[in-house]
Amino acid sequence: MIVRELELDLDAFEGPFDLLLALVLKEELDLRDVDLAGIVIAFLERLAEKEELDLEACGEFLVLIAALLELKARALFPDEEAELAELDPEEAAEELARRLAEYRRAKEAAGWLRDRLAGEGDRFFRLGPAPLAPRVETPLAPQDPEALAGALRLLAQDPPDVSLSHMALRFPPVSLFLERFRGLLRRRSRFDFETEVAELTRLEQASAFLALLELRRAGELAIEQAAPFAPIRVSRTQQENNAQSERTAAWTVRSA
Amino acid sequence: MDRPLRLIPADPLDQLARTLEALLVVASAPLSIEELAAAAGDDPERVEDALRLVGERFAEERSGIVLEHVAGGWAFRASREEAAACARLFERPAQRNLSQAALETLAIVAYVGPCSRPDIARIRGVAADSAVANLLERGLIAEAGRDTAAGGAIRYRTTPLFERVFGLESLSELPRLGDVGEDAAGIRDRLHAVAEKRSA
Amino acid sequence: MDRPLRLIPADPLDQLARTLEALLVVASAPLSIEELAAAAGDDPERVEDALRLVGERFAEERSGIVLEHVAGGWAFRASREEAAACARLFERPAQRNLSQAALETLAIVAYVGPCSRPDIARIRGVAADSAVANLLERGLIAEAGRDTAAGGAIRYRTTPLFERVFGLESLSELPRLGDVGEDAAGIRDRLHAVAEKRSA
Repeated sequence: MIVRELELDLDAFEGPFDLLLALVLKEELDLRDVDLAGIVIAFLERLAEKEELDLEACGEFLVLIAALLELKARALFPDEEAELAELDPEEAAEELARRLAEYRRAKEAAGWLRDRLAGEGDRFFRLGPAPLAPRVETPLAPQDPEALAGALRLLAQDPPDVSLSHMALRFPPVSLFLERFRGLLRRRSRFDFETEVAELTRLEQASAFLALLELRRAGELAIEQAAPFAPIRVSRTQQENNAQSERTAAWTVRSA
Repeated sequence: MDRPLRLIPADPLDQLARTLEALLVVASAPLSIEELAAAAGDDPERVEDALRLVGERFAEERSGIVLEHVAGGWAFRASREEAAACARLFERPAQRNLSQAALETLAIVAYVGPCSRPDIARIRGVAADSAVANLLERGLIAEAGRDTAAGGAIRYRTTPLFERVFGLESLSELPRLGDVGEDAAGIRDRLHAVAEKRSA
Repeated sequence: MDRPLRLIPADPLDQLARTLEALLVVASAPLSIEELAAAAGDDPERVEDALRLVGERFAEERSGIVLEHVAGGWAFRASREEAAACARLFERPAQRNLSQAALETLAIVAYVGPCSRPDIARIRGVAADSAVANLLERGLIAEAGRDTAAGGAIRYRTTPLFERVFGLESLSELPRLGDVGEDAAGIRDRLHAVAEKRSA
């Protein structure tokens, strides 16, 4: 499944995800008008059509949707900017912009390679040695034992303490939150989503939100929200009250 | 042939072309002009002239064998017309089913130059471990020492096989992409504009 | 050519000969008539006829490439006249150096003592399969029994050839690594500790 080819049918936009991304980046589409939850639901529906959990697509999707969420949050919640990132806003904007640009460039390059491969697929050449080529052993030049010591010292070198803030975005698995929410609903009939995820990082919150949508899709819980941006209340569904422990969503098993 | 006025030693180019054919048919990777010249015991300029003769003999639509300039050297391959027959007998060289993740990883290594898994993950935003393992196994990337600055993470570069599979004469043939700097500056300006609107 | 009585489709033999050339130039082992016929999608008798055409084109004194019939079937080789040039190609100066992966693997096996592939991979943070295969083939390491721990993976040790290549009388002459560990056990513990931190 290719995430950027995901077909979307939203109020503000109709077409592939890729195009939406391009329009947002070109500022021809205001993110504040785009229903990001609709994108998540479209993705989950596509995911559910598959027999197996496509982890690669999930990872790619999470990165893109997290970037969009962040952009949208910046546009919507001016006063919460300081909370949105530990970095100062200048740095955060810089970092985010650089990351989005770099990722887009990598995608562009990958697209070029894909097309090239398709065009060059009919060039066959020999991969191994020629069948009747002379076989000559090329002896190794004398080596310096210090090279061994150097290689080993490098292996014994302590890795530096790297701040994770500019390392790879790390997404906790959705399955973690599936289990956590199931556990919560076993103990309590309802909970408040915001309260439960308040302590988490934004990326964890994104995963938690995906888990929430997945559980609702599977009918394991119900979601209520009084108004846009009002707290999301999560509760057990009736069927879940009846047969709480019998269900094992295939999705969880596969994603474990 | 009679060439009474020729002052250059009488070794005809034809003979050199034959030598090159022999070298190319036994080599297991593309050979550079210098490698061909050293093995043939002739000078690079004459090798270039003789390669032209070989190229005329082994051209698409003229022969089942085709001479191509690829991965910084010269090599024989099957003509494109015979791809269907070749596909029945041989694996397509290392290129089947490259996933989107693998292609992106390959693109990053090709464009950025030697880089480590953390470098790749930083750009892609997701771990690159399985894509890197897959590309290593296919021989499209190879280890290129360790990054002494970043705690000795292994760095990777693309291989000559990568250039060969993608039909590139060299990495410089990769197209220039939109400038990251420009892109990033544009996006940053937009973010700032949003911030200003809010504080206004 | 006029073949009014032939019932087989009128695919000219020349075209088939080209297909065979393509198949033979891609193959890394001799191809039998049956293999060629299956790949070309033609019948063995016609393949034999077409091979005769290929053989005429690629014959001694006519081309640097020669079609040869050997035990396993048919293959291209370099012409005898060009044997000297081919030998020069393959006997390029033996200044072959070890790759970083090979050097690290060798350093681990030499300093830590017999280790298995999983051991080496854990310490390096990356699979060592091709480096181990390469060192085995060069005779720089050899099998040294199996790991007594679960799984019983094959362990490897350095060879006398390793000592010769590195100019050592014995392993005790390896440069001291006091900063890493006093002895093999100390070095091993240190390497494992770092590897764990790196993967954290």
